[in-house]
Amino acid sequence: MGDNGVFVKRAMVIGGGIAGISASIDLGNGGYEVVLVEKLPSIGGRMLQLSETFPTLDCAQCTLTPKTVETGQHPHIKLLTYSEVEQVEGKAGDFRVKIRRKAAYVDWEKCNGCGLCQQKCPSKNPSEFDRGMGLGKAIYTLSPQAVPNKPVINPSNCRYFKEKKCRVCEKICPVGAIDYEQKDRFVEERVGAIITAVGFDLIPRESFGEYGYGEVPDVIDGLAFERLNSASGPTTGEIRRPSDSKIPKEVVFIQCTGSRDPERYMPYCSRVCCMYTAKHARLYKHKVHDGQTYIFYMDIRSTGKGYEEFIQQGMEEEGILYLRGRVSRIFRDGEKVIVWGVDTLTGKKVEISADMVVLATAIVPQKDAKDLAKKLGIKTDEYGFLTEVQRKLRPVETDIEGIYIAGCAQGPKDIADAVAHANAAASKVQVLFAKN
Amino acid sequence: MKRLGVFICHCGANIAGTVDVKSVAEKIGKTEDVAHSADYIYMCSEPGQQIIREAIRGKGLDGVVVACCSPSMHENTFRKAVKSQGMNPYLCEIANIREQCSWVHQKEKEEATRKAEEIIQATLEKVRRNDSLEAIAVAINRRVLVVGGGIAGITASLDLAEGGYEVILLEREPALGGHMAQLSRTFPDLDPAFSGLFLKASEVERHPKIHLHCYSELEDVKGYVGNFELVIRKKATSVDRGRCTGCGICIENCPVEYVSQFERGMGIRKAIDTLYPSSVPNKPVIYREHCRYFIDGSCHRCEEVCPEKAIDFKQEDERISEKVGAVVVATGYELYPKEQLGEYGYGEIPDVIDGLGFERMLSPNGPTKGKIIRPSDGKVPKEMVFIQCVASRDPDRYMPYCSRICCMVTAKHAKIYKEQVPDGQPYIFYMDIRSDCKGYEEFLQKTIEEKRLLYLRGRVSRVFQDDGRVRVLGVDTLTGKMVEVAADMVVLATAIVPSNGVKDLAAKLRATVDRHGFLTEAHIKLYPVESSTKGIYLAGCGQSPKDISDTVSQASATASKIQALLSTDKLLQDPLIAFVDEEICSGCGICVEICPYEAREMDPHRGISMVHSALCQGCGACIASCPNNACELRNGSASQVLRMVDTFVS
Amino acid sequence: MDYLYFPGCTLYTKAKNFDQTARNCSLLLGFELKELKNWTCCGATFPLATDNIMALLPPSRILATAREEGTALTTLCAICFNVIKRTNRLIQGDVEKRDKINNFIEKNYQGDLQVLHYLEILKKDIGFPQLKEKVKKPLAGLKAAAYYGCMLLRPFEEMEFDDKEKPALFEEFLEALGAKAIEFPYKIECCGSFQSVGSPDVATECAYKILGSAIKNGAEAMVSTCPMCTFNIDHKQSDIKQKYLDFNPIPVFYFTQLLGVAMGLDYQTLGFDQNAVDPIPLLKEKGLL
Amino acid sequence: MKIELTRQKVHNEFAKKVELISGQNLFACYQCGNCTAGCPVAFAMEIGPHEVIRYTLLGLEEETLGVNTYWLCASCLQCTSRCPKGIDIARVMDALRMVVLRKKERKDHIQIPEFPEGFLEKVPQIAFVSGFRKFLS
Repeated sequence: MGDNGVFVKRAMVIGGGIAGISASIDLGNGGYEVVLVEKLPSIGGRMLQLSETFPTLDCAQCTLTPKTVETGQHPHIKLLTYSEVEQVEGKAGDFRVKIRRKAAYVDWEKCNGCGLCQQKCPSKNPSEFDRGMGLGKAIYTLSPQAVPNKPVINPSNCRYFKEKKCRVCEKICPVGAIDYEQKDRFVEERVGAIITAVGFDLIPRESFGEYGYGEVPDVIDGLAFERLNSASGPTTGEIRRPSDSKIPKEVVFIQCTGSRDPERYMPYCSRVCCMYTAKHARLYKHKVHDGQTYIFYMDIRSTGKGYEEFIQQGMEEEGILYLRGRVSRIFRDGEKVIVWGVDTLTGKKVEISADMVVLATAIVPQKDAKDLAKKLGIKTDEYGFLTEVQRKLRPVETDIEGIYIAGCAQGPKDIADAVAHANAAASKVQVLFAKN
Repeated sequence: MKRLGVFICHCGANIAGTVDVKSVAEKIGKTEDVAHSADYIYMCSEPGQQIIREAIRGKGLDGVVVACCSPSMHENTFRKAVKSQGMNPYLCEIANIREQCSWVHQKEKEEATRKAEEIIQATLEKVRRNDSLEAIAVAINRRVLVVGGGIAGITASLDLAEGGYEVILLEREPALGGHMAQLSRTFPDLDPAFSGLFLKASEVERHPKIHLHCYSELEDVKGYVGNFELVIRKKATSVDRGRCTGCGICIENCPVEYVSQFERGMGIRKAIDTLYPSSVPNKPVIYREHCRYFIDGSCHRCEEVCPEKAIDFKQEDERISEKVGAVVVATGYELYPKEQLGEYGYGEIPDVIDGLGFERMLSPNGPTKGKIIRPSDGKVPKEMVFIQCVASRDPDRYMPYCSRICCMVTAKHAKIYKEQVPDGQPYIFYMDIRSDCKGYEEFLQKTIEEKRLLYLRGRVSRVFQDDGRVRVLGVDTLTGKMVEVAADMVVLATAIVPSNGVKDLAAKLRATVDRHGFLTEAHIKLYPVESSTKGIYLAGCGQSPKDISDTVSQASATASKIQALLSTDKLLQDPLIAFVDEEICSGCGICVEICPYEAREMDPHRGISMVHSALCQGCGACIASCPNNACELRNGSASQVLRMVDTFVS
Repeated sequence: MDYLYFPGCTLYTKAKNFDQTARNCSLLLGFELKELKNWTCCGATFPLATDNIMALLPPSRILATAREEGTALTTLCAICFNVIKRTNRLIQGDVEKRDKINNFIEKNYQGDLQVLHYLEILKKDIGFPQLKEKVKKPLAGLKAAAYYGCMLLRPFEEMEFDDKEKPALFEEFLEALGAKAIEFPYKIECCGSFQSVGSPDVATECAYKILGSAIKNGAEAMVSTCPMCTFNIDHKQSDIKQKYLDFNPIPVFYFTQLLGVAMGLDYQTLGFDQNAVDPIPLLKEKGLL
Repeated sequence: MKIELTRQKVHNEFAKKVELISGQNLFACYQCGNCTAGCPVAFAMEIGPHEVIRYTLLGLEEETLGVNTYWLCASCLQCTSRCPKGIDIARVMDALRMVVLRKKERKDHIQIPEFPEGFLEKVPQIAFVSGFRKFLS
């Protein structure tokens, strides 16, 4: 209940990925006010990093941009990007949420997103968004069509914060929006229901000793390959290997890296890697016709609509070689990356000296998912995925009324299932508001 | 003369990579009525739209052409941007120079640039003669039709009813539950399927806002989103459901027994019976094709014994008409009939049953009360073979797609079997084990280890009867050995196919289905629960095979979309519809028959054809068929189109 | 600080140079290896068959007698270290087997002895930086490849010696001696072990792959900590030479021999005569002899 | 090339004995082949370690014991350290050796008299002690 016991019919969505966006748009269209809190400077989440999406291979940017623009311009949706939830109190109908608005060191009111500061900024560091495949500036927006199109300064990369030198962006900014003294600000939002859609992360490739602890430069993970393949990525879509940016002719893809491995990593299946790896192999073949792709797998899991046909088409038309077996070791040997695998169908040990290896690493919850759950008072499983109250018949509700979960925060799923899951959460919120 | 603005998008490298955008912008800028010509890397982004807004305010534009990607991507994004500056949105047109130019002419850069310029010039021709139009506001009916009473229909109805909307729930069978009512337990937690379902189904039966019509089908649909007119045929149950208390005396006394389809051919039902024991609603129905009264009038037993006099042989089918604003299609699935599987015995081998058959066997209220026995001689099977991917993943003989749930169902079956028959041995022939959802992989590995299930990676080529046993010819590709099992019983995990009758239901609703009969969603990734026809929503296996938790998610998702749709009292529709030039129209009426949306009507007094502005979808069939060109499309008149053609050919 | 020391049978005979250099270096580093009074062979393999209690008795007897003389026992040979440490872990974890073993060897050992490898002492108790200061003749310019083999590292949960995929202890030791440690991918692969008795040509293949990989990465010498591995990659180089004509042998040192050279031990104690491939030309070339 | 499976065959004595001696549950193996992929001596083996486990599970005693795979295993534990299902494949190989060595015939895998000249002096005792344990009954 609000101050005077009124049920606050305002929703908060934590996480601005495709799930958060879908839920917010549904609630906004339903006439309810939505506060969308996103940790990164702009919304779009993981999908922003993708090049194309399976099974139709339509480009992720083109399908996502209408959604992010719609969210950005939606009269009922209030965007709080570059912000994190600090504290949550109250109950359904009257949650008081304290939000930390991280210092962007750019005054977003003044800034009109002209992009001059990003062009002129001298510092070059491996960009986290590009998974280390390219260099990013200290002052950056995640993509040219970011929503909101407001840059932020990353203090750990910025020369001014590190050595008190430079200040180029301040000089160049036509509207004087740069403000190095900016501090984190706290705001409080009063909402009646919360949807947690904080998405997922990948197991860092550095955790795989048998695959070189991340030190073999040409062993990259799936998201890095997406960046290589993306037209707005560091290599403008050309598949070039990080060590010497040559075009690889022998590419090995390894499924279940860290997934289905109860003894050493994660016991669960990350569900989407079979599909995106097949997509990677096909997109690679579209760009490098004389290249050869190998996919080490155990069980190919293509269960969605049109997925099985997508995989079979890849095998038949693009000559992708599927080898049933795990890879035991990868090490660098001069120019080449040696892969020790097996084909259990012929029982033969398989050794490939590849140019590049792409690991389909396991999906894990975001690092801060567990303590966000603590703040909200909801349960998570041992890995940090948020626990739904009943697996079969109530997949979006938690055991606290008014708090719902959506998307990969609950467990690995592809975009279609994440959107449906998020819409379901939006439905529960609309039902809650309609009943009070 | 209008002051026009042209805004050309690079679309990253998609357009600028082929079309010389700068030179096109410059050349177009020289046209005399083009007051402003600009280009930007991503016109659809926030700064891109800012350029358009400032140009309209600064230069007082009264017409805009945006040269970018296909109108289906960003047409209403730019129309909203234009509207925010007070300009009529329908004076803004899209020139598609990506899909129709840069993407298809990547190797001919000069010609592509020239073609892009011509496309923009043609669109300018159109804008010059566009008039300002207002969107048509249409009243909305705030009730919802849900077709299908399985777990998908139940979930959608409950969400919508709890959200305050009236729901009409149609179920073809005499009771709710769909295939979930046939299940024994659900994976991966093995909780009983029936208890969860019973709870939800009774909630539906009691809910004041849900009007439940069992044993009924949708006969006809007219209208459009917000205003659908339905005709529902309530088949005669020959039982007065008001009076009947569900005591079951009639069922006990009925002399006629026949093999029940619900029990998958392993159990019997009476001529008067409920769909399943303690069904929801717990009211029986007389199946006229089995009832002796209807065959030769030789029996009245149920009428005689019924304490409430609820039997009414004279009852006829009833037709009800309703008006709703949105429709949820939750028609569920059927299993591929094992009778059509030659290599597995054409369904003639009694001990070869399908997944749902085994579920009935495991159900406490099933034909064998949960005991696993061989249908042929009632003995407990010790050699139990499960075969995955039967008619699934089989492009050239059966279904090419994967039915998604059979791996988990079979693992559950094998586990329950091992619990009931500890010294029995389950063999599972599989190709890829697909246990990808939350907790599924752990359930599967734990079951295999603890119950010591033998997973043989390979397909089964043939199954045939051989001296009282079922010979299974399979293979284990991991040892490369042919594998033969003399099985006591075989369970086939047959493919999921759309339930029969979905094709013509979809035709009535003007929703599209794919070649297998699954309903097609608007966009596989971003609009998975909406059909391409506005106002029609899809939930559950009718759209594609999925398990119960995904079905429930999808059902709630449709409820969310509909609550959002019906939250506004007025629905805005595009005004780009047909109109009639009343002087020329001779009232011949050809357009009335030709209109697929029944949007044309003859005005009886004046003898001229009229257009229902809310119904017309602007498809142009009437315009093409009108003998004396009395009919035109708003902002798409023949003269406009001809002028656009001229810019290309001259 | 002195350490109870278990040499192991091979260090008494075919690997005498390994034992000698260790003892003398310890003195120079300020601690003494006090040899266990009565000890027997450690059994050379940890019994993998779960019902093979008999094979556990020799290492258990060593643990029990060592525990009567002190709280920590150190070994040099990787295989002795593996067998004794795994038996210790088994006794700590499996009460039923512990009682069976105790009543057989008539001792009451509770598994509370600490089993250390000599390298662990150098790292934890002495410390590599201090070791670096004590070095008289830094092995400047010597490109040495550290070969771990299997028994030091695996099974990872029981040995807890170093990272199982990319161990670094040996390299730190070599850098402390001033040598240049060569990284090569085969440093954790198997030398063929007892297959030199079962299928000698397979063991030769394994040794060849290891040596080939080290040489390819620029190694001039190999360093090992196990007489079994040293036999397979040192003595078998002559067989390899016959099969692979373009192969040129490189010397194989015990790590204590290199320590001895760095600490300035006299030629006699270094015992290069027992090395199959003569290391002297290389050491001379590096100005270390 | 062909095998007939019955539940007795699946719960055969051979597989039970190997499971008992090695203390491993062969059903846990989902045939991913990681052990074969990482085995340093697999190149010389007639069938890979993962196939030996499969053959044992299916009760194919003659075929399993007929191959050289478990005799070539050097117990280096590379397979065990990488098995995603936590099966100790090295113990299974040892168990297979024990099954043969403990048979009535007491047939040794190696014959000491057949050692070449000077072999005994050259090879360190470790090789003999561990070799004899692994190869002599």
